[in-house]
Amino acid sequence: MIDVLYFAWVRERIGEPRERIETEARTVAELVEELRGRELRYQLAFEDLSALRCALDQELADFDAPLDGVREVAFFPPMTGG
Amino acid sequence: MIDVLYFAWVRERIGEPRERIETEARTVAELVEELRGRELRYQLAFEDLSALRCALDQELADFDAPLDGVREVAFFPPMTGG
Amino acid sequence: MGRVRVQSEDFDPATELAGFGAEGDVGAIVTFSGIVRGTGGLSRMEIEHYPGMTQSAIEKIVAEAERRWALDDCLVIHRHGEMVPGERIMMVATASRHRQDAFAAAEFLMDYLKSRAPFWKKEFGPDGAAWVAAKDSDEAALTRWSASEG
Amino acid sequence: MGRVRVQSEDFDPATELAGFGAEGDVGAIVTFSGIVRGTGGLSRMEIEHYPGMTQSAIEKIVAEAERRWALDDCLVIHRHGEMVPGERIMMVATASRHRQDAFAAAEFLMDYLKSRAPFWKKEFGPDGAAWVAAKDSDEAALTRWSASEG
Repeated sequence: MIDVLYFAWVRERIGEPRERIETEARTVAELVEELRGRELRYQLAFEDLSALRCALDQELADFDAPLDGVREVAFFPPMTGG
Repeated sequence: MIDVLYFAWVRERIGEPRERIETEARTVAELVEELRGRELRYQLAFEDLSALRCALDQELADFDAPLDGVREVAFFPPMTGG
Repeated sequence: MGRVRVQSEDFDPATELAGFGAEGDVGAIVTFSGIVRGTGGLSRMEIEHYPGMTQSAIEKIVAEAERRWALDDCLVIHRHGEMVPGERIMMVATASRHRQDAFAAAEFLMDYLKSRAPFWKKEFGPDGAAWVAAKDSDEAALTRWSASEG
Repeated sequence: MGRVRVQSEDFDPATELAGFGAEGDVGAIVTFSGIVRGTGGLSRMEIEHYPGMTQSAIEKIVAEAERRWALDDCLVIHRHGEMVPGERIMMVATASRHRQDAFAAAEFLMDYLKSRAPFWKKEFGPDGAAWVAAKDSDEAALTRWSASEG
């Protein structure tokens, strides 16, 4: 079980800010692939990976990063702070 | 007649902040040469021109600048504001 | 050493900066304030953030600035939630012996806060709401810090 | 448009910055404050200036900054006379739509104030009094503005 968090327009497309997911995915990319296969809203949210960023346990990570031991995955668009 | 002003250690070496001088000098460099010939304190103040700056009528100028129509010449070390 | 605060409430820079840098032999203090602009009839802005990550992400950016430059003090305050044009979004302050370090560290912090701290801005204007897109120029601004600087 | 003040009295940055940049569509405000350092047991500092020239020299520097960058507001306050460690010597503030312009203009103003505004610092410490020598690095800092910048 893993917590998956969504922010900004990713959150809006998915329709909720977080969910718990049972997955066998070994990397972030595999998790994305799995989510895309679920419903249209996931397809829309994960349409263009180059427009997305992710964090594993609150640390920025790449999409090929392994999910071993990770408790929280977050997906969001490029940040616009400051 | 021209007003000559001195600042910082130039002022301290000359011993006064300003004086009026009757001169035929055509450039700042000629004025410096004339002053150097006057007394030891001028020699000491104008020993090393590379350590000095000058302004003509409140505008930074070069030592070869002409004195035509200039009313106020100022001599000082490199500035240390900020 | 640097202090980081993430909050929804407004803040008063003068209050926050009272005593700032007073403990070192500080010669230079630089501050940056980000303000909500009213461009294009913007009526308000909402800033979303990632509560579990924001504080620690900014603290890491501050630690990196402190590693690169001789800072005597450092402060970052960043708001989230709803704001209207003219309101203060955030503030960065750096204190150092020398002006170059204070300036460089403040610019470094701003460049990284723009693109590496988990905030997302949504603007509400006459044409509705839209998420602010990240600018290529903000991403490009980071490259100058990856070379020999600091 | 930029305001310039040369004075011996101390000033309060918060008071000076009230309403600063409020008239433009300002997104970024940068401030720089210069503070007297106590290095080497410095007990006090005296800043001499050239009264007839100081104001106009700084105004020219400000005008040049306004020519180079899109500034909505600009403020320079510089003190002369006697100060002790910890006291504020001067402040620069710039307001712009974009952070890069506000930062660049503030750094430009500081670099020029250091070497082109007619101020001279004298330090009083345990070994007596000495005029502060201009640093080669301050003169060198100007060269970065003479190329294509701005």
